[in-house]
Amino acid sequence: MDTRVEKKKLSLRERYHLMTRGLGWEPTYQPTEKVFPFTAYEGIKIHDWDKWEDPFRLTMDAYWKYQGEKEKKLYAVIDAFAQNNGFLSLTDARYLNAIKIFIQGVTPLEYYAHRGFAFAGRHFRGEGLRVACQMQSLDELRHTQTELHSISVYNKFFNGFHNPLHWFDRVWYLSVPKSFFEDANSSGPFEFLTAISFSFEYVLTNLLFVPFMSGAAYNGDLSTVTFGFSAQSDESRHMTLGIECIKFMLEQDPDNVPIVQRWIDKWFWRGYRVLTLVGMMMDYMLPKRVMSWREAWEIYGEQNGGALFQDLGRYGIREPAGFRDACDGKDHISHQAWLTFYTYDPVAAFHTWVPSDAELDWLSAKYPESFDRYYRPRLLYLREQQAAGTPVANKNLPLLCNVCQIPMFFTEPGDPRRICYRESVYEGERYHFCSDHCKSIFDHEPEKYVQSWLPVHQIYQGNCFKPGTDPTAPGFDPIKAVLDYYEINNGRDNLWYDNSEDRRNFEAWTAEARGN
Amino acid sequence: MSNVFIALQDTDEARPIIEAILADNPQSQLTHSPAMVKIDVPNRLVIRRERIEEITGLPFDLQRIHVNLISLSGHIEEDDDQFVLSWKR
Amino acid sequence: MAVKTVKPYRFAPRDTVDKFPAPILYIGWEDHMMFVSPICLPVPPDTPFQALMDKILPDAYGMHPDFAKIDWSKVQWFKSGKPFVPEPAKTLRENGLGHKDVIRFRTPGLEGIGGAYF
Amino acid sequence: MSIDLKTREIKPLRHTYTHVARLIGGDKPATRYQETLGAQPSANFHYRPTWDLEHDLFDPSRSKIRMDQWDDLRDPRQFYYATWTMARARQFEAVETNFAFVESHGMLAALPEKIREEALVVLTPLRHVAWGDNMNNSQICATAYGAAFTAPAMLYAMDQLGIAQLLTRFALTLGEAAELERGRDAWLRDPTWQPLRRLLEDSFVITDPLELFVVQDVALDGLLYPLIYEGFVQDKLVPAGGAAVGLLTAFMSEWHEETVRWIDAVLRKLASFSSENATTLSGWAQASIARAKEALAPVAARALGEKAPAVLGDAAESLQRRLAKAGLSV
Repeated sequence: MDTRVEKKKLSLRERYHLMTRGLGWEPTYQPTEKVFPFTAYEGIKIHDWDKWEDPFRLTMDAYWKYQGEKEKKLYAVIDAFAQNNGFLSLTDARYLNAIKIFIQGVTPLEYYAHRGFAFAGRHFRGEGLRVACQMQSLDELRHTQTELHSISVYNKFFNGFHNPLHWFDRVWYLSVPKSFFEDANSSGPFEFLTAISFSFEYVLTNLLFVPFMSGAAYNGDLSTVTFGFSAQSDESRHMTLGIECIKFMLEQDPDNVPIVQRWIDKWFWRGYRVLTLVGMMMDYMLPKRVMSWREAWEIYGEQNGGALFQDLGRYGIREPAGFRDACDGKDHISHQAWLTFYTYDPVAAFHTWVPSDAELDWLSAKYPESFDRYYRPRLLYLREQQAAGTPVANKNLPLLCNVCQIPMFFTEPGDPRRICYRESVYEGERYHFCSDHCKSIFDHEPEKYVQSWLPVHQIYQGNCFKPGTDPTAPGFDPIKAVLDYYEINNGRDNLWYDNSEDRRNFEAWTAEARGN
Repeated sequence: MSNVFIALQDTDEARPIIEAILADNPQSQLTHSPAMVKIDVPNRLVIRRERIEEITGLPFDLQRIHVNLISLSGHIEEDDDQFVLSWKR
Repeated sequence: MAVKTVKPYRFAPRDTVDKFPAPILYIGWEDHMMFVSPICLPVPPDTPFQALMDKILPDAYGMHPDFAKIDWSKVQWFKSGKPFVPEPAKTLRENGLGHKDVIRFRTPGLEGIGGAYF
Repeated sequence: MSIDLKTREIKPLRHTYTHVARLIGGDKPATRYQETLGAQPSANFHYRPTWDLEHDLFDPSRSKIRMDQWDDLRDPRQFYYATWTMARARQFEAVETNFAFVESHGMLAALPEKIREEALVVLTPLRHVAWGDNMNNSQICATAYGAAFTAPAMLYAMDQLGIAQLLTRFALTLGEAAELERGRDAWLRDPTWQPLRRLLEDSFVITDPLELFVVQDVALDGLLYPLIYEGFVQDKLVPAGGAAVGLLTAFMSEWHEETVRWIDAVLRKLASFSSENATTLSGWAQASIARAKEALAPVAARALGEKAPAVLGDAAESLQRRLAKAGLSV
């Protein structure tokens, strides 16, 4: 006989609370500060870890159910795309260079996030916060893997995809995203969350994923659209972790406010600099364009960012220090970056080109303030030189910003005619920066950035040659030796699109497929 | 007053969610991009479970939104009956 | 200001002069962004400044059509952004240039391809 | 016509990524599992972690164990995120069915009170053990070396969260929310659980990720799962009218059987790399099995009464046989 009464159904909130909270306990056999050694050293004061609010109350059974459904759909698309040579439906193989940048520069970041959130998921105190971090660790592992799997088919047929992990650890332009994420992962858990969950995921990720994926949709890349949007569906959980974490820190103690503000200043700028690559991708690498970098910045940077920082004003948080300068850069950075990669294409593992006339006109229309005045003449000169058989290639190695590691091509805010130079001297050594904000990041934590692995300096120090290379041998070609160390196949992965194997193959395959 | 927004995949599965948002948020502004639908609403956006159920004629678990979600802005509050995005001031 | 860490956090700077074949000099040509950014070169400190102008700059910048038009008597030099008057016969060291110093030169009247600072 | 042509074969330039080809012995078609290997950055790190100045972000020297190629630590299940997630989704559909079955067929009502009480007393505090296990495997993922090993560690960590939540649901199904409090109280204060809690808390401060793997996944889980889900649930409760308990915890046995395949494969690979590795692992395993046996003894006694030493002894013996097969001397 059942004497127990029928139980009332628990609400989502109650159920999640019981399922998660109370699993942990205060250790008594080991000192708390030994079990959780990393929660205090950043200076963030937390009085009550249970005040953490879980916005998405996902238990593991629900997580597996929904994620399993997403994966089933995603892999069905990946399979179909590969089986049907889906890449033949792309607008143009130029498009694939955007995907090369993605797998070279973004996929490894997903991996860092996976490990970083595992660390945060272990070392925070409250269960709610830790479970959110752990799920994100898992999601980021998912993104790493689904990206490798989706892009695998392109690797089989095109160059510039085959060695992304090796390149990430070595190639000059990839030290930009690499140093960005290593900066975050080497920080304490609170700064890590502010950097990645808030500044990157919440404030800036829309600028990365939404244009990338819409661009993929426009250009016939079903595979990327699917993994991208599938990844984004996790991202909204991650964004929420970001904003909740910020609110949590700010509400716990007023002393946290200045620390958090400084982190927001730093990480907004770090992230914004990394996104320069995305701006260039949007404006130059999509054969069919969705929106310009400037437009995306206005929607997702200025409008959303503006609304967010206005909202956070009630905690005493103001917009990031670099926000105005970032807005000022919207007319320039994508063009400056593209010109840089064009002239350094001999040492990059993707192709660049000069846009067609129609594309130049699109850029003029989107950038009335800057394009015809500064950038169209430059591109026309590159086109002319290329046609004459003397493409403009830089053989000089550039000065890199000691913080963001981007070649110092950014111009002064308000004056696109002048390169922006900043420098600091720390303990007798001189350091150079691309902007006030990178300089201020350095000045605050010089002990960190004296360690920067700057690819140009490393080349000159002789650390970027394969073992056994003799730089004193007659006829030594340093560029070839560096390409060898990078494992970039000279003549296949690098140089301009017009004469590339990618172009020849794509045109031959599609001619065959579309002909007859 | 600032907008909050939600972006969803432009799929059959997401359609009832989009319809429900439009029905319950009269000030919605809808933007179509390739493969994506973005809805902006001043200050507060609500998704009501019952509205979706009314449209589909089937029970709906709000956590299912995650399958088609691309992005959002604002603070999130979610319970069994509704999913709310808002700015606090 | 200092990094917050669990233990004292100090590492030898990665780019001190002893690690390079020669001190690093950065050079920027104002108004000529075809070269993207200042360039980075190891240059022995006993190199005469004249040799920099005669050999290093033509190697680095000679491909630009403006380079041949430079009137060297009018060139303005800057070190760390401040006006600087090099003595051509003296070495870099004697001109006060050390490891990781940045010098720039402006070539009045030359504003790059199509006047677009390229 | 063009449809035919689109499906016609275009000769690929290569079959897989270069870093994958290196791990699988050349450029040949790679499985999806293989294409997840080698994903960890491994050179030219920029900044030392502010939380661990002695090591690079990813650094094999956090462990005493040495390997030439950490990505050789393959998972025989060949799990990557998608296959793991879909497998667990399927398994939890079965869990769902079992809960529905138990709840709707009066199996709870049929559960003898003594069995219900015993099940709750023994199983509810294990929520906390699973949470500790989750912490330790998150730590292994964060600090060990190589994607091949750290990824399954994270999956393991989340499996443990799933188990903690499954045990929570179990307690809520057999009793009221107060059961969770009672279980927590026992975990924190009842002498039965203190040696085990002490073992876990001591494990939280282990810094060598592979030592932690041996202490947690090899020794503690290697004894706990057979002891509880076979010795206690299947062999004691189920025959005594506790079929419902068996049904609701069936996932745990299934999970354990599956994961030991991964654990043993990792141990075998590590031990076969060098005799130093084998010695170190054997030392850790001996010490941690002894410790885990001791810590589990009062729990076993509470669960199994006088049969406890025999059941625990059997579990230890079969674990030792597993490890011997993996090349350890224990």
